[in-house]
Amino acid sequence: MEKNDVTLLIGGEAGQGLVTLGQLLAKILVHAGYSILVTQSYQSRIRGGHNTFAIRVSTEAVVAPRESVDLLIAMNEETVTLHEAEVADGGLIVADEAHGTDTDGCLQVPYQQLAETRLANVVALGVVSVLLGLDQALVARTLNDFFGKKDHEMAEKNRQILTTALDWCGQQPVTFEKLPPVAKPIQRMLMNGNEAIAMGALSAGVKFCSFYPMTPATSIALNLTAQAGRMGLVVEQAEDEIAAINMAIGASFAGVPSIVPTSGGGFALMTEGVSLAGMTETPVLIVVAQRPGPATGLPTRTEQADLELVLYAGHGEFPRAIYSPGTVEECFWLARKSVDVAAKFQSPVFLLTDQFLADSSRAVTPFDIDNLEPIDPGIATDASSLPYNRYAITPSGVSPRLLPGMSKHLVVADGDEHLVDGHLTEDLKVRNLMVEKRLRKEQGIMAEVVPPEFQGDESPDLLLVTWGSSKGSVMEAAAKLRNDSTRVGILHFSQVWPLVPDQFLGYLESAGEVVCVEGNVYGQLARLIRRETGFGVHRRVLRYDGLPITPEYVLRELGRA
Amino acid sequence: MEKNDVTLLIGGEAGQGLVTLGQLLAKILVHAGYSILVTQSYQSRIRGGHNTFAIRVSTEAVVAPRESVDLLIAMNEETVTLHEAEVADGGLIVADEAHGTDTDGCLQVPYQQLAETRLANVVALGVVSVLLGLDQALVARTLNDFFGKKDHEMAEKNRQILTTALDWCGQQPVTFEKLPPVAKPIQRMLMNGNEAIAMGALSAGVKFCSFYPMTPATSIALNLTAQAGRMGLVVEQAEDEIAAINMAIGASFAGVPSIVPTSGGGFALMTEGVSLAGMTETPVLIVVAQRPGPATGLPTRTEQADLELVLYAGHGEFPRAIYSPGTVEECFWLARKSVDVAAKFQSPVFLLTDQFLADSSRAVTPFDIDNLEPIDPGIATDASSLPYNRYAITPSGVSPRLLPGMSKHLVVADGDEHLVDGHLTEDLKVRNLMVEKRLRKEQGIMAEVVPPEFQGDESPDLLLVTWGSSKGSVMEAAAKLRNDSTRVGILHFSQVWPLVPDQFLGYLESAGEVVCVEGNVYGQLARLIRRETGFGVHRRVLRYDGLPITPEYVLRELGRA
Amino acid sequence: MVSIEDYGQYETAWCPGCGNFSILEAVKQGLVDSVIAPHEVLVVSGIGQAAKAPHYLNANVFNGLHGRALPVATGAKLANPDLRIIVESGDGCNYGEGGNHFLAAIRRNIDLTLIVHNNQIYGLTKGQASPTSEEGLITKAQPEGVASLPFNPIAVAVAMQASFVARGFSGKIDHLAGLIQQGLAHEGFALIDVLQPCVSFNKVNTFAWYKKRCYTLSDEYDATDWQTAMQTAVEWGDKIPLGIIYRNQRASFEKSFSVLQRGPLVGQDTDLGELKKILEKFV
Amino acid sequence: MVSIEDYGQYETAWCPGCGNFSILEAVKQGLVDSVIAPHEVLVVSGIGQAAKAPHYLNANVFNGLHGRALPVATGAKLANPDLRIIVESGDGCNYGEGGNHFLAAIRRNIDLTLIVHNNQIYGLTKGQASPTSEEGLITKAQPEGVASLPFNPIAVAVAMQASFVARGFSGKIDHLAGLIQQGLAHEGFALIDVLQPCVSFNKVNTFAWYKKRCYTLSDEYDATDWQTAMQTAVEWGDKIPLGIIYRNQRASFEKSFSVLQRGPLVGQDTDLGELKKILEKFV
Ligand SMILES: Cc1ncc(C[n+]2csc(CCOP(=O)(O)OP(=O)(O)O)c2C)c(N)n1
Ligand SMILES: Cc1ncc(C[n+]2csc(CCOP(=O)(O)OP(=O)(O)O)c2C)c(N)n1
Ligand code: SF4
Ligand code: SF4
Ligand SMILES: [Mg+2]
Ligand SMILES: [Mg+2]
Repeated sequence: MEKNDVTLLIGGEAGQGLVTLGQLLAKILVHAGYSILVTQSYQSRIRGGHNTFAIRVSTEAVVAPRESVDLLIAMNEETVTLHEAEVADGGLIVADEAHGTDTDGCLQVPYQQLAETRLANVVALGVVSVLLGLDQALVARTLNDFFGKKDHEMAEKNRQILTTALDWCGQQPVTFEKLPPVAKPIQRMLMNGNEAIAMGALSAGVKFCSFYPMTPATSIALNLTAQAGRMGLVVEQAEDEIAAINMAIGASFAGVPSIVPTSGGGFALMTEGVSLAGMTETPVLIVVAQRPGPATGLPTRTEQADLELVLYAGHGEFPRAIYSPGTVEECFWLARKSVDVAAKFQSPVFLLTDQFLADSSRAVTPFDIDNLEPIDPGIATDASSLPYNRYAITPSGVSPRLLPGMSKHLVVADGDEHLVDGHLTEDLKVRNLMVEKRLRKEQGIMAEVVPPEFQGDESPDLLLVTWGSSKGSVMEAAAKLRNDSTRVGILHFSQVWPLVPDQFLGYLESAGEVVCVEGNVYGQLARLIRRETGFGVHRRVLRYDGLPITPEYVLRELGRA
Repeated sequence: MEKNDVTLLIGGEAGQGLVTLGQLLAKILVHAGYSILVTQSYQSRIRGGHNTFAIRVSTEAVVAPRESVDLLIAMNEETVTLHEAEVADGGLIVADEAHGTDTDGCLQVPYQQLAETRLANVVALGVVSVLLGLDQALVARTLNDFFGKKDHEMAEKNRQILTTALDWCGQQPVTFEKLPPVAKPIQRMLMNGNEAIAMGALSAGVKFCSFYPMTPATSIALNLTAQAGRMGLVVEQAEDEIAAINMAIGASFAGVPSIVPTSGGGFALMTEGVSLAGMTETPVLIVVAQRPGPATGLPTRTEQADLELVLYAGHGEFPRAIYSPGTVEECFWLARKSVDVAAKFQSPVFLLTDQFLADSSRAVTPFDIDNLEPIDPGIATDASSLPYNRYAITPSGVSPRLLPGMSKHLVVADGDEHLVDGHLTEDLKVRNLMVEKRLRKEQGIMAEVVPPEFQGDESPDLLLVTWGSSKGSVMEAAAKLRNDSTRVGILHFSQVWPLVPDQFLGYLESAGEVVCVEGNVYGQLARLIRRETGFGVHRRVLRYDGLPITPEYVLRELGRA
Repeated sequence: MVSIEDYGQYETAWCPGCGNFSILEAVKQGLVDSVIAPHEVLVVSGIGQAAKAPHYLNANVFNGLHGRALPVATGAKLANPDLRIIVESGDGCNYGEGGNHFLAAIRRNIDLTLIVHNNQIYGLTKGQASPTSEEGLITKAQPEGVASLPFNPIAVAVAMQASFVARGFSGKIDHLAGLIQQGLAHEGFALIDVLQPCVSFNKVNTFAWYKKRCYTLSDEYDATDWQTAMQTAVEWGDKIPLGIIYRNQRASFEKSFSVLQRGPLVGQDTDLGELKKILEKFV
Repeated sequence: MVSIEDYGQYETAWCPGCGNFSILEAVKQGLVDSVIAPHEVLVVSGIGQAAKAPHYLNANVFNGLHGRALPVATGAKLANPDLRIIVESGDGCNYGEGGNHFLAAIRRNIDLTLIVHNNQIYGLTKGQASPTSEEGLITKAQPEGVASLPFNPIAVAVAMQASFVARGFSGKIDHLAGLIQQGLAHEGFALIDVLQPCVSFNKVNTFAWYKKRCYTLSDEYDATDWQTAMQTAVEWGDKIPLGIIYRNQRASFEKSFSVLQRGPLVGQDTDLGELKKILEKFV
């Protein structure tokens, strides 16, 4: 018998190598042609504590995490106690014989006997692959690729342990439903949200990244750093976030597309710099990887509560665009688009992600790099009018942009109110012209807005509105509800500013009940929609405990679980 | 013949002593029992440039500035050229014979002949007091009080110059309508917005102020510094704004009501600290004196564009209150209330003022200090429950507050999510309890909201909605419109967050046309009202050129000038 | 009497073998030797592994933002000079994000003791270079090696005439406890930079590395001589000096406020009569 | 050839008699002597009276935020190392709000010339104490006198082994121009702290005050000797040394990025073929 929607959860302490195990399994499953979705949960510490790495796998597309667990791989006793209850009927607990509950719902593994402690995760790998019925050659190859390069001896040892584990498990009288094999595995990438953002930025020609480390944004910078040599990139760890944003503005002013990854608290420190980018009309992409606040809050968990922070960041008034990818693919494409829009409109642009999406590895169809539309860096090759005026008044509000030192023309940028030539002024008539020039750019940004994505039944009884990383869970919840014969639609915003009511107001008005699903306590998108359209959503499903919104959570909150 | 609504405008370079002249005149006028309103306009420089000091004076209450000038006191030629056009019929220009236009609309003063250049402003004082028909003894006394203490010789010289000027002017054949004398002058104070904020804060027991200099907020700190010795206050200039807000949080945590004055750009740097105050539940009053942005913008001008910045400042979600005084009196009373509300709800509280109000000296009826209601610092004398839990869960969300070192009980505050005892936690159930506890405080804040002030005709044809310093100009515009037999109402918000729709929605719905008047380009209050009520104002009158909204401006924009 | 037990024993979130444990012990010992009871001391920290220390100490605590512990402590001290204040945080917190506050605290000579857990790395964020990381150190964030010169907090503090500048090592708990006790006894700003192995991320500056190099200054060493101190401050490499490297006498910052002569601000009430007089000046 | 006229003559917003005028002249002279044409140089500033200087110079300009000129300049230099970069701003800007960036710039040794108009006061905001204000200076904001020790940028820079540390005086234009020319010629971070009278707000450190005390270091002076430099760095009061106080040889920061060996980032295009290979690793 087979089961085509399996969630396995690996639990243990930080430092027990459960992430390595999880990544190996993820890679193997993707190679084998399965669709997967990873959910990582960890604590703000380096060793100890309780961390989990969950993989949901199926031959069908997996779009959301699931709460119930089919295979619980407990690397310590605590994991059994904490997660036993989540194990579904027919589920299995894989635990050390020392920790396991002695029922037939539990496979007790003699780890000590099969390997030294620090390699227990290799044993677990073997056991799991047998239970799921994975191609053992593939498992061995993946394991070898992982260590092979670094350390041959290590690789050899791993191979032996794996074999022992496979043999041992093969002889166990366990009944766990295997995964249906995939006949012709299509090639897919294993990629998480932050990797996709880094790749999307690279594809758009980003060549400068300044950052100050902050979870869950750091890995964006690290992914860029890893490719700096090959892609001709400078990545600099700044002394603080204020330096990071100002460095990026300096690099961008000099002509290099720049990115600044951070999280809420670090971003708060950058808001004066955001205002400077707005005033000097310097393009810059700021990625805000959300985590629960206020202040330090829950630094390793997830939340969607910085929409308003980003929307109003920086003193004074100037246009901006804010993207909120809902999938790993959208992370790539929207990071790319962000760079494009920042350059086109010489403005700060924001990408809102969160810990859940940042760390969620998924099976992703390779991007068609060969057919990417080229991105216009928005830099004029010569001055349209002489003397060159950096802030020439134009109908679009966008002024032709030259670069300092790249021609005989002088480029002057100023954070004070300025004349067309960039020099500061206190002429209040010019002030008005400049405010209006900057504002006109909003029209252009509007014209490029990614419309919210509508799925499901036309004029539904229930419309679920959401944004960012909650997309998949809302989609799955909608599907479930549809089975109970409710007409359900979903509306996902992958761009939360500017909003263009014509693109979505019709959906809201034609729906029976409109429910906004968000990972925050105020319902930030809901109130923004009301501000922009006057339409008040009927109900809100909110989550703010630090965990991602799941399909089950949505159904429970709707009273339809 | 007499004129009971005179605007005099003194213009010249920075450094010519025109502010001294203006302040002397203001003091004399208030002593003489007149109502006045000062509007200062200066440039971001120390010497030179073109600055003005305008005083509108009347025996009736003056609530707003006026654009047309009756008496133009030109300390240099530029002033004549720049402001000639503003002079009303029957108005007079007082200029140096070297600069003046040779018409009978101009009184040419032989400054060189009457005094050395640096004391020209004393000559001007004499001339103006004759023209307005002010009590010469009062003029001499005020002048003497001003210099007397500092420098007797100086005082003597001034007296002589004044006399010469008075004599000279007495002999001139000018016809300028004098001010009607005030029979029984009632005692009033000459006070500007920032002075009133400082005094209000002192009255509420503020004992700590940390700041980093920034126009137009600096004078709040300087006014507090001047009284530090007498009121037992520590005022510290911090190394930067981040230090300023964190110092204030530290002082407040230790038990001292604290205030932090700043402006948009400096405030942007404080937003992470705002979030810390929200999370640690530390009371702090932050005064944001608005000026035009983005970035450095127009550092010495006025604007009302930081409402949204302040409303969403700080990452994560937590309650706050935002006040926006419309008059000098409201600056005093709302600064006082801010301190109270911050203490009651252990939250950051904001006071939004702007350059116009900050520098606008007015005749103010003395505050009744003897009958002030005492303010509860909100500090428990002993732990209600032992061991003491700083973040005890309560129905109101407010936890009894003890101070570190003031008892045997230990006080633990944390910017991470925390347990009731203040120590950090990653328990996600506790997280929810704490988020909800913090949010419950919003109910208490709501119950204390200062309702918007409605004036004028019930269910009017035209309702003018405004906030902050634009109050007076909107009131006066409304009065003018009422004379043309329109039924007009005005609704002024002196608290812009939280909004309690029941307090004002009725006014909006019962009005014919609703127009929001604001000193920004987006109509920030208008869109906030729509977000909170769904009500979209019909029209917006916006100003963003750095000048205060005037009655004339409102009428022009309404096409009713 | 104050005993070590008064400061409690807690589970920590630190890695086994981390230098933080010893520093925590030394802090307790230093407090006990100073006969300071838990309710008399306020421990302020920022964010990082080091910054978690106050949570493992039975005392008044304010755990604030990354890099901002010093301003919070400064405000608290000005509000209530009777509070004994310790600031405990990492090298990244104090010399990186908080660099500007470090300079200001030295200039003010505010009376508090700053204990920097200097592991020459960003621990909590998993091993990026910190301001004190050695030149050339390779990390995921600095794959070509750290190019900036390491920040020498001791040299900067001595150059700025800080009034108490010391270095300790987590491997010498008693010596460190002694420094902390003296730092607490010192009137003014006391900097104690503590070399601390990070077993998880700093594979260069290990316990052995420090052990091999650290030596304690002899009793003859004259910490009041600025020139000698400056020389000693830049000693690094084969030999790393431990102890009080420089000290001088200077009034602490709080003393400069005449209002504080009347006692702490906290508890003082508001003299509305005086305010009334002040308001009369506006008439 | 480059001439002084190339850098233009503009009306300023400065007070008559301000030291800024002379510094502006010296900057022009230094640029001319370095044979740098206006389009080859980028002048970055913060906010303050000093920070207005670039507006009076015919050059590429980025006038950013108070205290944040150095990071902007650092980013621009990394994007295009061919740009010759001058950062010009006040003492408050660089040592106050921007203190942390000052430390970082020294550690990086990024190739740019920092000219600090040090008038020991906050000019534009009307005369509050700056980090370099003398102890005891009385201002409206410090009525009891400045209590903090003045920040000595030279001492801190030398203590941190900055690669070029100099002091000039606006009263000695030619000497200052020479320092600026040498600073521009220096590969790496060059600090030039310029003593500048503020006639409007600093009534203590006047032109006469500086004139009386300033002396230029003799030709015998060995700026490469760190100990001597450290001694000279703390000289202040009756005698104030002018000139290059310390210098050393050290690779400038940009050199540490191998990608920059291929030339400036600006202008380099994106190798999508390489990206494709990178993406294959995810498969
Ligand atoms: C404003 C802000 N920026 C960044 C972070 C992320 N962060 C947390 S700890 C840390 C560095 C910790 O290094 P250190 O201060 O040396 O402490 P350690 O963990 O090494 O003890 C960083 C960058 C943060 N919490 N806040
Ligand atoms: C973030 C921020 N804080 C404060 C200010 C206000 N401000 C403008 S200039 C200045 C200080 C100027 O002093 P300095 O840098 O020494 O320059 P100077 O005017 O003396 O030449 C301050 C505090 C600002 N513009 N931005
Ligand atoms: S990461 Fe390093 S510093 Fe942090 S606890 Fe572990 S060993 Fe200690
Ligand atoms: S205020 Fe001082 S520094 Fe500024 S221009 Fe005037 S004299 Fe120069
Ligand atoms: Mg560290
Ligand atoms: Mg200055």
